[in-house]
Amino acid sequence: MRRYTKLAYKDPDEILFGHAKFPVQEHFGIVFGAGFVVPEVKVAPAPGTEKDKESLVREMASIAEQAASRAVDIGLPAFMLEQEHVFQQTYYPDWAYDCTHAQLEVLEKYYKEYGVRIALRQTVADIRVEEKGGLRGSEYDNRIAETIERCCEAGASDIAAETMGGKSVIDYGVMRGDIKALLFGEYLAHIDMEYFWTRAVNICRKYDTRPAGDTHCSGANTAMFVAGGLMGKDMSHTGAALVRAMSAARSLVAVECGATGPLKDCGYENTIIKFITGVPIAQEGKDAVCAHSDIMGNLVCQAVDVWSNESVFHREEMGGPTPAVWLQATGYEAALMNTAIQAGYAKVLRDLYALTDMYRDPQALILAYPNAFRIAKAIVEYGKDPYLRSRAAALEAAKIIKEAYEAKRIALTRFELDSLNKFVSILESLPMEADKFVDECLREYKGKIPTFDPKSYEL
Amino acid sequence: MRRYTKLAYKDPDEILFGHAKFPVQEHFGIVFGAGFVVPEVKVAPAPGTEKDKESLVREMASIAEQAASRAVDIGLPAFMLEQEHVFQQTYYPDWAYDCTHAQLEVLEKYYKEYGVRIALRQTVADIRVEEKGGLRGSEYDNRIAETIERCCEAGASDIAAETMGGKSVIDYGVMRGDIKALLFGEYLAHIDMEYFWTRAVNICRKYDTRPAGDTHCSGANTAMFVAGGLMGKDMSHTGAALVRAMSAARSLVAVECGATGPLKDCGYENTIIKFITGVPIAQEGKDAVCAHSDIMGNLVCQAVDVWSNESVFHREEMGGPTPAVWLQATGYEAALMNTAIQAGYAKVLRDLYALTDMYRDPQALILAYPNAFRIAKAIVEYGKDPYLRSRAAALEAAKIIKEAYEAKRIALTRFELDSLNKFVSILESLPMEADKFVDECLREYKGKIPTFDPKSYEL
Amino acid sequence: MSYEGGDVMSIEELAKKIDFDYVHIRYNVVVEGPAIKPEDDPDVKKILPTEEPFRSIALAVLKADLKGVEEKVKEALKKIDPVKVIENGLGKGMDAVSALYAKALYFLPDVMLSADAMMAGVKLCEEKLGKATKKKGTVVSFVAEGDPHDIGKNLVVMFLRANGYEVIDLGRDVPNKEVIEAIKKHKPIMVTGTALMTTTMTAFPAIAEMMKKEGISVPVFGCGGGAVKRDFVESYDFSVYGVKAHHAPKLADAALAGKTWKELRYEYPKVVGEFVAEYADRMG
Amino acid sequence: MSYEGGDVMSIEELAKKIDFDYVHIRYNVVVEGPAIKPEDDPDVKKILPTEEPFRSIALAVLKADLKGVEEKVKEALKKIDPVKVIENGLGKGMDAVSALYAKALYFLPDVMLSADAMMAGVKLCEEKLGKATKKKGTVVSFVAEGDPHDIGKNLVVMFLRANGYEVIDLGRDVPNKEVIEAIKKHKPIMVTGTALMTTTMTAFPAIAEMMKKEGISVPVFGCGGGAVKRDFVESYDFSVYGVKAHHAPKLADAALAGKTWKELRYEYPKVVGEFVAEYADRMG
Ligand SMILES: [Zn+2]
Ligand SMILES: [Zn+2]
Ligand SMILES: [Zn+2]
Repeated sequence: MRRYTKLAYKDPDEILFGHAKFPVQEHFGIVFGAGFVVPEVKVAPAPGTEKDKESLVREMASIAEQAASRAVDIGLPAFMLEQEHVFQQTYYPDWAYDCTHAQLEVLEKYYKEYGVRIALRQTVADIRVEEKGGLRGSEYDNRIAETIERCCEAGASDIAAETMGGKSVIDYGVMRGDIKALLFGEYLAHIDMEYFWTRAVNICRKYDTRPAGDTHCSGANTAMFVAGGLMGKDMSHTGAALVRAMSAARSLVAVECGATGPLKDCGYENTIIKFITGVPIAQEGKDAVCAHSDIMGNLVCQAVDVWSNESVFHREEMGGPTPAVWLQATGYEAALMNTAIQAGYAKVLRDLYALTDMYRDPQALILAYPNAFRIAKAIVEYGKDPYLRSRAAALEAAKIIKEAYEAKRIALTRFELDSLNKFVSILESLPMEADKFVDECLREYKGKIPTFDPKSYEL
Repeated sequence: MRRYTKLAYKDPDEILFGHAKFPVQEHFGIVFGAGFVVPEVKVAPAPGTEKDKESLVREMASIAEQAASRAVDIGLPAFMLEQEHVFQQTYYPDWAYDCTHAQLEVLEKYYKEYGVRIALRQTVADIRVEEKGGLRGSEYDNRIAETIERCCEAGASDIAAETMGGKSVIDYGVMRGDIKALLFGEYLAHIDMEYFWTRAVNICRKYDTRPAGDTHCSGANTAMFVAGGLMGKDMSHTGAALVRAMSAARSLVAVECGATGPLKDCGYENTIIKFITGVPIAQEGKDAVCAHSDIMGNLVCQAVDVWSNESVFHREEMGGPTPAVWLQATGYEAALMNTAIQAGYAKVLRDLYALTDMYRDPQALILAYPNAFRIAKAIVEYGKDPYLRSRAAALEAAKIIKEAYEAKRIALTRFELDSLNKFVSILESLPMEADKFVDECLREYKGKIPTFDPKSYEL
Repeated sequence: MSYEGGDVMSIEELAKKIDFDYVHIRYNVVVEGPAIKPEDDPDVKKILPTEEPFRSIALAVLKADLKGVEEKVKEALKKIDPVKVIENGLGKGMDAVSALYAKALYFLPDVMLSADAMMAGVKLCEEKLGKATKKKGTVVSFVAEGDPHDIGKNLVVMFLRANGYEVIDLGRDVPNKEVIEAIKKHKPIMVTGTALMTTTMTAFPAIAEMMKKEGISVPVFGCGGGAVKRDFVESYDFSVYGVKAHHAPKLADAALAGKTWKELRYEYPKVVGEFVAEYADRMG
Repeated sequence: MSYEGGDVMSIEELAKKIDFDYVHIRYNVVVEGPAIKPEDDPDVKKILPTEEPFRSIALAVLKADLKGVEEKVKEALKKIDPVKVIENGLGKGMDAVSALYAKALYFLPDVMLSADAMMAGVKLCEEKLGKATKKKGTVVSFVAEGDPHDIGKNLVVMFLRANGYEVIDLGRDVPNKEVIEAIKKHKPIMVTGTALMTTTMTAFPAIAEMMKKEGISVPVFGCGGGAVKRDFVESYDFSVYGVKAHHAPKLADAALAGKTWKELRYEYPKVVGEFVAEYADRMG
């Protein structure tokens, strides 16, 4: 387990879409972060197709075929197909094997016939239920490990996941705007991430399958969704921004365990992690409108290597089946970025992407690459201490927002400003020793959160 | 009726998204082509809502509310809502009035409460059936005029249309790859456009409603759809490129009759018309994937003033109702362009948009702004002669493709190259006098195309 | 910042050139009115009792002052019937909070902290009474089998409890037959089911079929976000598409007042009393 | 080209810097094999008759040589039965054209021009016979009421006629009851309906209901593009979602061979003999 105590980039201006310090090669002739952006498409299987294995395998092959045939029809040089597992695909490892195999068969046919470069990402589902058997050693937990192995055997290009460690405490913190609970949840997430990814990396290394990485979809994205749009009244956007900053420290653990990237699309925190590790990253934004809204549709392109549509129903639009329609959308945005790279204007386009959302919302502001650099630096300064690095990330994010507010670059509502000040004062009043903080939190939250199981985190 | 014999722009480099020589002001504080790009959303009413007036009015108001509430939730400064009439909305003028009024009531509420600048475009349906009562004076024809008036009375910001004149001959030409029939169809379209738009402009001028313009959706887009993707086998992409070039001469007629723009989104030919007239233009491309595919998703942004999603089913995505989801997509692309304008990099982004598709396909190549400029010039050289200017547009487009092919900038299949050469030789062999050409065509096609009614074109 | 096309300004310098009003407008700031004290809000004024000690109890709930609520309730219970303390004091405070939340003058954390304070007061009243106070009704809540997302369910449970409902919370990964058993056992006035994925939401129609077989007909507040959408929820019986967690108690009240699940579908916006994009076509 | 950020290359200069293989690949050029004469194609070789005059008639159709077809057919009719000239000569030529079109070695214009040539030959045969030759079967085609888009219908009609079917073309803007009357009158083996809009395609289920009331059960090839999609077409009876116009004759052949509309739905890819994205889940 490697800890990062310095950044992979010396200067914020070095980061750029389509370029990673450590590009990743996967079979079918594809490389990520090697000077061009690869589009990604992800489609949720139609309701009912999960009724049995044959039906789900047919559904998976049909999604792959619809995407690949459109890719060649509009001239995309390369693409990634990601399949986020439904419960059955992870709970039954042989379903995972057959579905992965069926998709690879289709993709290989197009690779051989047209030469289009292709990757297949299998994202195992975190089906563990903390309050039913805990996060370690339960039947659900063991099936996840088996399924990762079966996907590797079937030839998946890489394995990703969106683990749920710390979710019960984070949900509590999101609902109450309780920054201490949120920080404690991120700390717990670090512990579970290390458990999950040490195992996942060891499995993948036995095969030609990359351990890709994790996102804090179950934490930072939950905060983002509860925060909602500008008129949202459930979570302050300044609070959601601090959770996003902390989530970078948590998602970093996958790479510390040996994950190579491309980090997964839901990780809006990935620019921060790229500054620390130099690995390629997937992102989602203005082409993910069918999956969920966000308030930084352009900014997330700034350092992207794999541009995703996140998710969409598997059905037909007037323009064709959704796998075809959405690979065309992400394919054309990736094409614009690749044109900019070739023409020598990538950094100009990067800055336009970032500037478009930088002052639209505090959540975008802290992720704009010059600010993401500052948060990355704050994390590596306490690189060895999951508690202090998460706390430092939140405080640096708060500082960034306050500076912009005071310089009148961004306007905030009272709710946004008051909650920001409240969070900062709480964070600054916390002890500097992890174990003191943990004891305090166990006492305060153990009784209040029935689904929280300290044993799952060896506490 | 004004004919254009010189261009509004002296140099191709002058054209740019968000800027028109003759910006257009509409109520609710919105201006098009005045230094920023306005996003547009258009949604098809759900199947069955057309069963009666009340149900369609409710559907229209619901689409407006879902779009406007998302616009304020993600901070869009302005947007256009377009409603393409279904048959009943044009056939029953009072339906048109009530639907328009209901949408304006919703939009005005948001304009007053938030200050978001809004335009409502009503696109009347060309319900005329050439082979049943002809294009002039039929019941269908009269209802269109009444409906335009009722929309103006209800306060629509502007009126657009997609007229079908010449469609029967053009369809025949598309199916057979017959460039002579296609040219004859474009000539017929000119005649019907003059009839339709002289009347439409006169009606609009009695109200504070702009006569916006027309697109050759029923001709050039039919050719584009039949041509399909790269692997299409129904119409050559070089043929579709020539039809697109000719369609600019035809769609120009709306402006010659007094239309002000913004010209309607389906007009991929609009860049050419903007060079000639300087009016603002709507366009659709990479955000129209739900409506149809195209092979120039980025290029069409090069000179856009109103960026549209073309159309989508009215239903729910995971990310929300489609009016909200798709205004977010077009809104974020418009935001990127507005950032580029403000930052002084608009021309860089314009060139990246154009370069991304310029050599993807002949249809994109001829519309790339430096080439669109050449086609515009070819049209105004014969500005007063609908036949010669259409023919000149096609020949100039063919020249552009041949030059790029010979310079090895674009690769063509045998089908594309052979059909291009065949079309050029046919076009060059045609008489230079319109009436000679028309007589030849009447003799050749009148018998073969049962739905073609020469009287509808005063022939 | 240098790039192949020659020197270019840094992003910070570029930002200074930009008039961001052409790019985005933070409408939340534009429409934010002047700050006023919660108790001065016109709707709150209509709700808050004038009589003491009910007024100061309600105000303590409004201010989420848990200690203050406990002190004032203990004081009041010396001479006032616990049920009155709940209905005229604690309940009124929570109604005021809901009114401010509806107008986005209060936010979810305020609602949660006020609910904690109110529940602390209710607990004292119930201790005085020697038994739980009569709840408005019982609701069974669950997350579909195989679906890990439960923050939606937790929010629904909180809003229901804060509005006087007893909630049987079955938790996550709940097999369909456990839901049926809970309905038969607790005879709820409403059931809430949450799911977020295309392949776990299929539990809802399965449960509807089982309910039919068992002759049970109770409205199921099928709420989701993610894959669960109105057209899906209305494709099988008993179900009403729930859009926001804070709508749950309003629907429960309407169910209590005799509205059938079919009526709830068509009167949703009126029942919840606010604009709902997903029901925009039934705003009439 | 100048812009505020300093001088920048023209778009032409920029284009020269770009390796477009990172941006797009024209796969149609990549996979285009060497040019071969149509008659040298292996599939065509299997189809073309060896016996004269059938071989040269078929070749003339293959080359869309209308004059040549007329001459050769007139010649052949002097001693050969017109039905044989059609089946062994003209028909074989059209089969060869369809084989090349399926492999994208022939294109729609080639198919149309060959069909014109073939029809010219069939006309001569029918004149010799003194009556129309027996067609494989009758198909009724229409465009839904209020929908102006009819190029789809025209392509379907052409492909059906080119493959030996008699087509009753009702044209555009056809009221539902006119479709029912035409079905009752002509007793077709199949009906094709096209529409492109969400609000005109509603004619299809309405027609299905009227067919049920009249006790008619004939497969309706509901083809569209635009709003007409498989999930909609399969939401009512009798209908099969038609994806490409050239699929129509293959479905007609299958209907003729006794396939029900339900079977056609599930065997679509096999019946049309090619990959169809919209039926990818039934490629089985
Ligand atoms: Zn995710
Ligand atoms: Zn995501
Ligand atoms: Zn159109």
